[in-house]
Amino acid sequence: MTFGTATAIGTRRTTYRGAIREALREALARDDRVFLMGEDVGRYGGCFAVSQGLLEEFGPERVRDTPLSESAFVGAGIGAALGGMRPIVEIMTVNFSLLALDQIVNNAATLCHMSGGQFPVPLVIRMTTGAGRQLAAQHSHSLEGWYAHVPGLKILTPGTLEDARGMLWPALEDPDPVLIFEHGGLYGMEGELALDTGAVSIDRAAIRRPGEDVTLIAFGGMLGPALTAAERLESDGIGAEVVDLRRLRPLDETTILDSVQRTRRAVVIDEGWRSGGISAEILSRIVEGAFYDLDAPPRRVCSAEVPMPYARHLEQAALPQVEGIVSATRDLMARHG
Amino acid sequence: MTFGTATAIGTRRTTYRGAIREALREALARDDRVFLMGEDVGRYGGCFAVSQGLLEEFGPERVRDTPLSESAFVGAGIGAALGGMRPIVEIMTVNFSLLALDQIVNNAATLCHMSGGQFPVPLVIRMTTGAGRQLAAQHSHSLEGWYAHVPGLKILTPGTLEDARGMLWPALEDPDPVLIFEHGGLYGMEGELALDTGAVSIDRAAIRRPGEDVTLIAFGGMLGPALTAAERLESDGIGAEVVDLRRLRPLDETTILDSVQRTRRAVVIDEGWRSGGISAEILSRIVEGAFYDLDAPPRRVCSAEVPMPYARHLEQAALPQVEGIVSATRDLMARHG
Amino acid sequence: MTNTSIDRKSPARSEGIILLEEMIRIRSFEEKCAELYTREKIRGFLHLSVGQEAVAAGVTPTLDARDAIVATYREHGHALARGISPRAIMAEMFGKREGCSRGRGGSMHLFDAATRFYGGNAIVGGGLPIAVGLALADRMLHRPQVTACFFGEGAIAEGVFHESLNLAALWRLPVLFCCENNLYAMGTALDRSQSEIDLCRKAASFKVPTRSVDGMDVEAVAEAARETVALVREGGGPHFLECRTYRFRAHSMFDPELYRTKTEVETWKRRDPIALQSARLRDRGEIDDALVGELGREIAAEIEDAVAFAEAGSWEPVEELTRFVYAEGS
Amino acid sequence: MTNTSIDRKSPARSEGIILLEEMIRIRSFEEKCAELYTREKIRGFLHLSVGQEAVAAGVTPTLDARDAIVATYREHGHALARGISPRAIMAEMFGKREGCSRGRGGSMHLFDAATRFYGGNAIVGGGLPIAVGLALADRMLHRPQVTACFFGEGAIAEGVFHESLNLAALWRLPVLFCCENNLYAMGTALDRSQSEIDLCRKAASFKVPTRSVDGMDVEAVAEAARETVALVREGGGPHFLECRTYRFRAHSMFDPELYRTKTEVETWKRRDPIALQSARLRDRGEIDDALVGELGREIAAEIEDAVAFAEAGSWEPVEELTRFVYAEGS
Ligand SMILES: Cc1ncc(C[n+]2csc(CCOP(=O)(O)OP(=O)(O)O)c2C)c(N)n1
Ligand SMILES: Cc1ncc(C[n+]2csc(CCOP(=O)(O)OP(=O)(O)O)c2C)c(N)n1
Ligand SMILES: [Mg+2]
Ligand SMILES: [Mg+2]
Repeated sequence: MTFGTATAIGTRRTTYRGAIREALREALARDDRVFLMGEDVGRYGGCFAVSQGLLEEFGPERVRDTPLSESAFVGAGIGAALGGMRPIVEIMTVNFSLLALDQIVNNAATLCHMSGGQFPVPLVIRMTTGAGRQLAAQHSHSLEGWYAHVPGLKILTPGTLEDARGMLWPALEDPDPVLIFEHGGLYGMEGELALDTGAVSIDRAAIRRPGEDVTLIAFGGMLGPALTAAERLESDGIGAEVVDLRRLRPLDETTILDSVQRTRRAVVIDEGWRSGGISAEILSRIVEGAFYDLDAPPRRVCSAEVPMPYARHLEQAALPQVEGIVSATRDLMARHG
Repeated sequence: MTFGTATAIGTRRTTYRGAIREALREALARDDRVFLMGEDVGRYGGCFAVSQGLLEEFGPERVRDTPLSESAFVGAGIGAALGGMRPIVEIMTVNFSLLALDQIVNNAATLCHMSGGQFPVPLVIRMTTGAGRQLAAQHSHSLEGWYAHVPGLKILTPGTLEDARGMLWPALEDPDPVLIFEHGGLYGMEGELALDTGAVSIDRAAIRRPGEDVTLIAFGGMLGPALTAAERLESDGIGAEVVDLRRLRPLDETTILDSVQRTRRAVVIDEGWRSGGISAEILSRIVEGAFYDLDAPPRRVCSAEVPMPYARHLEQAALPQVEGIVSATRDLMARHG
Repeated sequence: MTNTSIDRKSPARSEGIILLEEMIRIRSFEEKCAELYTREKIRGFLHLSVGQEAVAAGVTPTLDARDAIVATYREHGHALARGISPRAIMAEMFGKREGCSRGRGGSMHLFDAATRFYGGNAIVGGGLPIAVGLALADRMLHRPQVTACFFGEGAIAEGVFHESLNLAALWRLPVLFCCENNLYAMGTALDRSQSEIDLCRKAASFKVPTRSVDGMDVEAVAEAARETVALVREGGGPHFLECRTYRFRAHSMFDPELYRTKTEVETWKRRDPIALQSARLRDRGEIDDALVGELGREIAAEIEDAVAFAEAGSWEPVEELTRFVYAEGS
Repeated sequence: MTNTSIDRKSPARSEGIILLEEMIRIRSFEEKCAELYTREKIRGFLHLSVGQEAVAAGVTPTLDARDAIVATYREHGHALARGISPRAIMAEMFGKREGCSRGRGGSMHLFDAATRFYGGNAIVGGGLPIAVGLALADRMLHRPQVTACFFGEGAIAEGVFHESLNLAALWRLPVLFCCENNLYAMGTALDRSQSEIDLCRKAASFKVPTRSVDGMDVEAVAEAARETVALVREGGGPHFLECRTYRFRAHSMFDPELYRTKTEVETWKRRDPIALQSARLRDRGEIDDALVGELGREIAAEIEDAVAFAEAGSWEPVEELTRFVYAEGS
């Protein structure tokens, strides 16, 4: 596998949605074992229009509409993976993945180990995560950090167009179950992508913006707000480095610690709920690995601990905002060392 | 509600299992709205013999065997709670609760909020958690910390006979969904219980052993090992305070911070997996609340990140052990302040 | 209801007219919602039941006040027919504090304790076991109540449908399982989601008595529901009522409708339940243009009132964000 | 197999004898396991299939080597009948590295890639969608293979049973759903877990063809399985085969058996599949005391060999604890 490197052969305009669609199309074209399966991925064109056009291109065997049976079609994905295929299972929204959690946690995550290595499960599950679109308490969870607790799974959280385009292929090449969380608020995000952008490496976190004074750690839907906050902080004379975790399991602790050891201060931004979220794990890793390097206790900016309310002003109040990140960071900078 | 206080009116010998059974019996006798429902709670006598004899005493309407339908009978528990009953739903083992997770997270935890406070769900769900009995990867999870991530739920983890006996009643009086995690390895634990032991308060963590040098934080099945470790450390001249969390959501941060501010050092012991476990949350709370009081970075002693293997030596190697707690604590004490 | 309020169940009006009126109310309310959605007054997901009004309008009035209802995200009609005030519903869609869920639920999560309306559930199939539990509580408390549970045919593919029917049948609980078979689950046609498309056969495999009715004929729906609810209430155990209907509009506001033909939609529109009932009532001489005009004006006024109420409503203070995560005083 | 190895499928022996032999092997193996459990050589949960041997022995040999099997936690018989070596199985139960799952699975999680034995699943119903997926892979890869999925009647209450049957039927996938109806799920009798106790009717509600067979008659099971597997392989879509059987021993080693009477158990024991088949073969003149004695000795030796092998096995080094959490080289 070679990774697309952004050589200067030009760019094109695309969206996060379009980038994922392109990745799906490439995977389907490139490997006969790959197929896409889920509710309304075919005739409807995908709940969020991600897979639009793929049915026409690849036919109903490979772009496979399923009944409303999350447990069975995720389990069937596991079986098909065991049987030599490379299924991409789409779950419309992370909340519905709870109906398939038994299959994901009790089967996909355990089979390789339980069988003494005989039965790895090369399955990719994609799902939409996150809030911000007033979909209320049953369609707005951010559970990617929760899933990251489970050994046997790998968790990817694309927050950029490159990653939306490039993470699918390495996920398919991975012999283990990989869950890709696409943030619902990003599908419309537009930008330029190098013409030859293809697969990316999924091994490491990325420093999306260098800085010397503080490390802002984010991923997925919170990467944007973190970057915006970093810009605002710049005008205060605070140099914020922004680390994009990209993969929540396994975590790239090295990149996190390297950055924090340099900046000596960290703020973790997570759309998940605070208590027991992945933000807590990041804080713990920092404390375990860089306690003596810290000038102040690391901070968390997370969602309020509430099932997401519908009303816009309440939802926005529940979610981490740029202002909150900026003020938490300023506050942290004011702490003595 | 009055709480049983241990006045010196004598004690009796019982087990964790017996104490829970007694609590169930009391609840069924005391409140007509209470009923117990789950797989094999009746004729079989309970998978772990907890409910043995209750069917004979209270009849099949109130000790209700269900088919193997975790999602439906947990959902029915929610409905019955909404309809004015006080259901106690038993899920045999935490792993099977994953089949009902949609009902627990998408319904039980959200209904009160989604309905603007009109429909709180006074439901109690009991389940067995934990490893140590060679039940392998699909029967040995410790997911209580994971559940503690979810707003709308309350999470109890009895680790003593008193709590096994006393937590059920306040859970039933609580207007919100309360999940009680009974550690499978504790059912046989024997001890003395004051004759008049009844309901306990579930509001606060408990200091099970005072100490000045370090705080060991544990709960459920890990309380015993933590206490044993504390005794061993005593002989090294290390005074370990042992905090039993008792309730994982909401967390009693005050008791944790009070203790750590005194001892200036903490070790968290959790049978859950390390990454993203409740142990990470405790560490974060300590760092957020007592960073400047710490003499050294807090430590975690958790389960290895592996679906539980069957072989005894591997399972024991995966689980936190007294030796591991002792050595982590010693190591921590050797760190400079 | 203030000065614009209307005597909705005027005794002078026949049952047939009341059914028509309810359907028009639902239709008008939802058409207004669609308009308010494009004006961004209503946000999130909005699922309209246009074309399916005969189900909510026909079934709901056959229930008593003490009965319970569990519905889906496509539940405006059920909420209205149950008698939740259009004001409270509209305010909810606006996200206002005066909404029936205090603005926390939105279109998919209408709730009302007073009329025992248990939502508004946006997980397909998620409400079914809740209905079973409500009925269980009624049984254990010896209350002669019925729980009506509405769901789409798509939900039948979910395992929880089977678990719920089995549990209800095993314990003979008073649940009316009312399936609104509109032939599609989003873009998935019934025959691509079920190996057996005769849904009554599926229910019958749990020994649950079944009945299938033309869901475009509101009087037929009402009659079937009345008889079925009576059987359930008399201790006949759960019953399954299939209403064969059709959704005229998109699944939600984001649906390009690639999965069905315009012709198919047009064919079904010829069986518009409102048109059918109007024609029948005209044939019977129960209505004339004047009455139809009057109904329309009354309902329009009612809806304008609801919109004005919602507009004038207040925003829940942000400080109250985490209120109701746990019960008050817990 | 070393010097004690036996030609298990000796061509000289009739099919009837081979079926008998397999049942005796399973019975003897499991009786030994029970003994080893009390000696604490085997730990955890141990579920024996004593009484049900005709199912594993009858169905499994009707599959080809290229076919796949998905089973439950009560799967020793299926693993043995599939030809996984008794040594590897016994070593697994001892938790040894030489076990068929390297000691990580134990009794409930026997796996074997060589014979396409996909476990050993301890979540009731958990294996069903996996079987559907294996069959889907076969279909997409144009392999004329069958996946046999074994499960107890208790699993039929789980939603995933319905989802799986529907998916398999909808897509006409080559799955043999083999239900071992032993009348109890732990302590829950079938009629307290299902409103419809005719399980074939339940499967038929998915338009899946069904067949029910006396699960105590190994030749009847074998014949039914052979015919059904052929139909599945020929593209007839999924089939449901109910084997009516009974578990003679407790659910697991911790079961006080409060839920059934001794008389009921004794009545069923009169239909012991091993006794039935022995009697039949004697009637047919295919076996005599000498041959029965020979079979017994051969199998006893084989099992002793397996136990010795397991005893002599090694422990996976503790350093390898986290091996296989992810695939090697991933
Ligand atoms: C468990 C679950 N899976 C998927 C969805 C997304 N979804 C919302 S509505 C719907 C279609 C449901 O169809 P049906 O039950 O027939 O009801 P209808 O929309 O036709 O009224 C889907 C797939 C969901 N809300 N819940
Ligand atoms: C999802 C789930 N719920 C509960 C259990 C506990 N349990 C193990 S076996 C069993 C009974 C299963 O009965 P059946 O399917 O008839 O199989 P049998 O044991 O009779 O072979 C139960 C309840 C489980 N393993 N998985
Ligand atoms: Mg529909
Ligand atoms: Mg059984």
